[in-house]
Amino acid sequence: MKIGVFVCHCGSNIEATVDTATVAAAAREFPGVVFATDTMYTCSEPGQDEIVDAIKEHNLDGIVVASCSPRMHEQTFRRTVERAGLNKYLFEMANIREHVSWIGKDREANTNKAVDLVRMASEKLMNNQPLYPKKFTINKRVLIIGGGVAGIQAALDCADGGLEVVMVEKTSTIGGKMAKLDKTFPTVDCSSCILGPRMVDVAQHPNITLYAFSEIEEINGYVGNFEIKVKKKATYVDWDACTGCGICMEKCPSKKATDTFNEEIDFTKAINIPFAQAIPKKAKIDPEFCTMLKKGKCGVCAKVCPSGCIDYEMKDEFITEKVGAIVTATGFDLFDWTVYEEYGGGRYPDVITSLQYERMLSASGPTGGHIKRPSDGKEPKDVVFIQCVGSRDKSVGRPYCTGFCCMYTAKQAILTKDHLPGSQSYVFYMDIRAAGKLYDEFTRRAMEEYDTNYIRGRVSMIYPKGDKLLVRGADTLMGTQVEVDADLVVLAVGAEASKGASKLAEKLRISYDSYGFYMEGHPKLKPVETNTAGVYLAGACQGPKDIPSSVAQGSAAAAKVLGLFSKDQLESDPQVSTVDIKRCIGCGKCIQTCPFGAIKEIDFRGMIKANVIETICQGCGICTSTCPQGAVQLQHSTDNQILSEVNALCQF
Amino acid sequence: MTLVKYLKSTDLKSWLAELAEKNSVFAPRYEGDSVIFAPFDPEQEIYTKSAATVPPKKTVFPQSEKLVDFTYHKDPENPGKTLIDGKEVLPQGTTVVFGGRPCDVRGFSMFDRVYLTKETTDIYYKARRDNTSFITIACEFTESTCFCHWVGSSPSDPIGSDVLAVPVKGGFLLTAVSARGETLLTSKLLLEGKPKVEEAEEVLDKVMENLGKAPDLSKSPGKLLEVFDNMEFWEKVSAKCISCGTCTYLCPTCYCFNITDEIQGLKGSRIRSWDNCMSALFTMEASGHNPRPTKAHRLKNRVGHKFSYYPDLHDGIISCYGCGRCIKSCPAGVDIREIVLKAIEFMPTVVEE
Amino acid sequence: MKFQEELKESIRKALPELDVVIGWCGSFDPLHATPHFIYGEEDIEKLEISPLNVHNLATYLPGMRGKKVGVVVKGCDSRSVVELLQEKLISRDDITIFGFPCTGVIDQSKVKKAIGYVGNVQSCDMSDESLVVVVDDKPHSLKLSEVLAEKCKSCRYPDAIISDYFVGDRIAKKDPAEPNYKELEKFEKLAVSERFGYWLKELDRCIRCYACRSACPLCVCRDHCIAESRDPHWLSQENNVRDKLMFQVIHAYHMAGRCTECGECQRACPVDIPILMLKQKMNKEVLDIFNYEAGVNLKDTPPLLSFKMEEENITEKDW
Amino acid sequence: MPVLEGKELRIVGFLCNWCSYGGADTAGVGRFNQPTDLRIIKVPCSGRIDPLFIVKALMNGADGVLVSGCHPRDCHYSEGNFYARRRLEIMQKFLPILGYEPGRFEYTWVSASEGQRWQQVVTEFTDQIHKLGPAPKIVGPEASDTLSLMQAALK
Repeated sequence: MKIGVFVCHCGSNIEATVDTATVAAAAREFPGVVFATDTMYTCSEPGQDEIVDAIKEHNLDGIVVASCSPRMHEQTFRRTVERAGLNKYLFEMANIREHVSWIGKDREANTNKAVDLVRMASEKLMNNQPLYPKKFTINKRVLIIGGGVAGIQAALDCADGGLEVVMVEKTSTIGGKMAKLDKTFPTVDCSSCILGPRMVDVAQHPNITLYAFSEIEEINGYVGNFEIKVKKKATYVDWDACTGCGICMEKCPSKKATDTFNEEIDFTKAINIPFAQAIPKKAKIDPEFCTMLKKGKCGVCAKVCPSGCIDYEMKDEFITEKVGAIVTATGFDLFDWTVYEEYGGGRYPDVITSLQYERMLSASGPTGGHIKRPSDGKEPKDVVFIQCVGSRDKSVGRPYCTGFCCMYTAKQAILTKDHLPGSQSYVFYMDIRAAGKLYDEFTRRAMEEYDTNYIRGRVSMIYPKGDKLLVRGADTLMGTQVEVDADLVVLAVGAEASKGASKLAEKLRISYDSYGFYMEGHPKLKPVETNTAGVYLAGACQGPKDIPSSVAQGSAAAAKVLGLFSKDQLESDPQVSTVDIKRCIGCGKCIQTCPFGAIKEIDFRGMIKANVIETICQGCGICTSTCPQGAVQLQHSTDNQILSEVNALCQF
Repeated sequence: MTLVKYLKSTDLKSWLAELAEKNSVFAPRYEGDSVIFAPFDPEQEIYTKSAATVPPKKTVFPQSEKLVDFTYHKDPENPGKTLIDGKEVLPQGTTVVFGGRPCDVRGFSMFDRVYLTKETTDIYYKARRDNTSFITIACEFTESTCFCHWVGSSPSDPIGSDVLAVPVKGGFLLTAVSARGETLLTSKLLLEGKPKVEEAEEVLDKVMENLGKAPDLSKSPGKLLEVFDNMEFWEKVSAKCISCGTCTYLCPTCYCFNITDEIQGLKGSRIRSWDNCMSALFTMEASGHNPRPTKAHRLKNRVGHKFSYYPDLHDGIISCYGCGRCIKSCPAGVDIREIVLKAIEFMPTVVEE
Repeated sequence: MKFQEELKESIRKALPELDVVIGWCGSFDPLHATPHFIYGEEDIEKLEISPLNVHNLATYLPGMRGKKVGVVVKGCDSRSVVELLQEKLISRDDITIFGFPCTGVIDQSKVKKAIGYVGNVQSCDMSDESLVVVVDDKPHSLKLSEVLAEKCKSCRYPDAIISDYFVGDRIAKKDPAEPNYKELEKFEKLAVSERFGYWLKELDRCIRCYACRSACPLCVCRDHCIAESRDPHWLSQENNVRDKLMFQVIHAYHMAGRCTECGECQRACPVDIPILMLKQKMNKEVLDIFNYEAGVNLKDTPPLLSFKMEEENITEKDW
Repeated sequence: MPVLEGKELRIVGFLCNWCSYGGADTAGVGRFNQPTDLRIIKVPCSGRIDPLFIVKALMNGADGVLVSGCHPRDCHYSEGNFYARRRLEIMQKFLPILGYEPGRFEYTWVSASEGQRWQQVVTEFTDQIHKLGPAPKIVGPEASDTLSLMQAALK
């Protein structure tokens, strides 16, 4: 093999702590290496051209690039060598940036380590084989998980693009968190006025199938051909017949059911429709509170329902859907703020969350848009907003900034003044983070036009004082202690990944961070992709996001799906296992351990042999490490390739 | 007049130590529960009672030997240009092997007919063969697996040896059987041997008596060819064979090898290592085709080679000296004598016209 | 043995339906037995059941796929059969199993050690308690318990676990309930450098004949073992102790959770390398971690071919 | 170039592509300083790691081997690390009988986001290997080559 080695300076990123010229010189001594050089930016156009030129000039048939992580630029350089006529698998990368130059300053040790990594890469390369992808047809349907604003956007964009869309929503209505909001910043336009029509579009779009009150049970398959098992949870109401008239809800005698839509500031009925604009507008029974389901007595709803759609015997139902791509838009949930003992830990009824406050502000909410103290129903005069509750706080394990609380707090302060002109709002804040179009202007309006008292500091204690709450905190700008007698305290509770996000990630085989937010393919360049082909992210499941960002990501994910589906066939990754049929003894151990059922028994001249179905194989290599005689080898990670790396490092 | 000397057992180590001054000396000793030939170590007991578990084959034909060491030299001006520099690794120095048995040592005469012919000389083999002398111990006891007398040898067969040592009371009677042997018997530790000659003859007579009568194997070459195509015969006699390499690797006359290159970085070696016709890989072709696909084919080859094909090529000489290790050490109790006799006695069911 | 005739009778009964029955018979001297392939009536008479029947005949079964084979098994051998069935390497329909109560087999190397030289054994008389071996006209009397194979001393499965014909009276399952790893535990207490040195010294005399592998009933790769292949190229053909030891680790690891400790690897070794200890170590850990013993239950899956989401006995390092 | 004499020991890492290799990248992006001894071999999944690679590395002269994969339940291939855990655990328990100290080989789980954890794992493992010192090495073809060296070292 004739190998060319390119050692990248990455500007000073690598060169500062690795002597790349020495690495290149050492590489020239390696077996098979006929050309080695150091380059400024190998990934740049001139850098790539240098590779192409060297391949032609020196007749190279294998390339090693020592630069950044293969997760960054392996695809880039594979395309480069392909451009020069080489098979793209005759290429290896040595990661001398993330794994060398960025993690240590000892230039001698770094250079030495870089030489080792290049040696490993070139030794492995000598065992590489050209690989060729296979084509397979794809199922041009897309699954959207989550019916919040990001999911809605993705669904509508895909559907408008002509794709069949399956949307699965956990609760009984789509709309997500946005549907709970009263107004949106910085325009203060009505949330349900802008979201409502999009929700209706979802319901009416001929290309969209909506499964509300449903969850993902199982995901099998791979990009282009996923098979999804959807669990339709029992609603005890035949939704095909239900007209959403609401009589059942009106007549239901069980009035103490948990109202999750209204953030539990009020109760709902055991049979309920979450809100007037719900999509689908269908009733469901909450079995925890239904006397009929619990004790077998009652049956009022069944009696009053004009379309006879109540079915107390209903069971969960499972449906299989086949799709080619998946967009996850599972959103966020609020941090459990009751861990803050200093805010009363949930003991004071007049300390509420920002989302509860939204429901209170909303004309369609339980208070009809009137701000009332939960304790006594009185209108508050002094309202204190506390920011960064479960955000930017290492002590509760939430060091990140949720990012949109500053803005909605300003909005809520403004709305408070609109609702109660005689009121006074106070905002305890750490910093005002209002980066965004018209955002900073908006917070200034809250301060300047709405006379909100912004106090820079943390609240150290809230305790009851008569029928008021004494809020004590620091004003770090003034350097003084501040005490406010508040009628109502609103906590700007931070966002965290929605409950069950990690379980879903396991089904999707995507990664998530320690907070449960899904990992994007690349923090900058692949914001809506994941490392699993055919699975995309939209909205706050990837990290806290406000509405415009969530919508933008919904559209971006849709664009990715439409792009993926613009071809009729996909190329399968050829880094799959193959069986050396002569060496296979047909013991079936690989079949037993393959997580994908990608290996099947075949009859070969009367003998049992294993056979890998290439399009199903995902390339994990469990079979290879299971096969005792090494007859099944994962291409591009064969035993000999890994052994060559081991041997390059450990030479007795 | 042959040179005869008497060596007291108590002087054995001192004598070997003298020999070890100018030669590398190998002698049998216990390693675990086995007796193997190892470099002479005065601190270890030398085992002389019976044949070693492993014959001294490796002293002339190592289990694995480097034929060539090679290095790739890269042109510093043009790394695309590589010069390969290879050097034969020829064994150096002289070796004395003490304590082999006649069957062990005579085995090399089989090798000679293959490695040292008029047409070709294997330089590696020759270098060791020429520089290795054998002080062979004649057998005082016979074992139930011994059959040297079936195949034209005997417990005191001197062929291939330089000195023959016959166990007598208190020591050995050493007889030089080659010119090189005489040079080995110059030590002052050695006493006059003539008084012991008679005793030695008695020892050897008694052994021959114990061995009993040998069957006539002269028909084996022809008979084995007759059953060549009778796979049922071979399947039955090979049924218990487990296809390991014990018989061939312990055999003093098995001389087959494999050649592989082992390379690390810019350096490598070409290696010759023992190969084993009981293994399917022995005849495996690159295409995947194997002309000896089953153990029946392979055992047929081993028996056939020793008792038919080799004698056909080399004046009827059977390529086995009856040491019996293949029987004694076979994990499955395959007995080559039994197979040969079965072939000789084999009567085809269809009588010829 | 009392039930030898009964066994012959069972074989006689079953043979017409079978291609062959594998048992044992006498070998080159009275101290040795050898596997015996019974094709017809004339072969049945030669069958002998004795403590010399060391060979695990299950070794032959995977290579005879497709044939109707009868096999006589000791208790320990039957575990190999169970393991082979469990891994679907043989088909139950093709195998007829003859079991008998086994009181243990003789370890030839112990006999050799006790007597010193056993080149010419003239006779060997065995009773329940002892054996008298005559070598070169000199009788040597040995207690059976002294020369019994180690595995037999702590045998917990003297009767075949699985059989179609069982002759003789079953011996109840013996104590102890757990395998005996005393020798191993003693070895484990040595200093690391002593352990390291031990294996180098022992493996040094390995002649790479791979009898250990060929005799192993569960080494089913046979002609395709990675010991000799170039792709994958795990071992070189150089004569070095590193590769010799590496092979033993490969064997032990490939046996992990499958090895029934029949000891054939060590018995087959022509130069008596104590390699069984490596398998015992693997088994001891398998028992510890997975509470698993190979070849006792047809429905089991070898532990390395399965997993649990929560592993009760694996405590990972806390960083 | 071998290890830096006196400064470094030879530590080989096998990391799965999806989680731990990414975690090591994340540590790099975060500029989390680490000892320089470790050399990483990337494999698609911890389930791809034949424990015999670890033995091979040690017998060929590695002083320590570190394996890292996705956290249990987070495997990109859903089950790879479950198989890996069993196989790696058994090999870890086995190695001491060959004369390799416990601690020469460790395995752990690091996700793509856990740059800091990766830094900690590398630092701690490197430290652990330095405390153990160089692993026993097999030199030369014959056992005596190594044994005599070992004896010399004891004197």
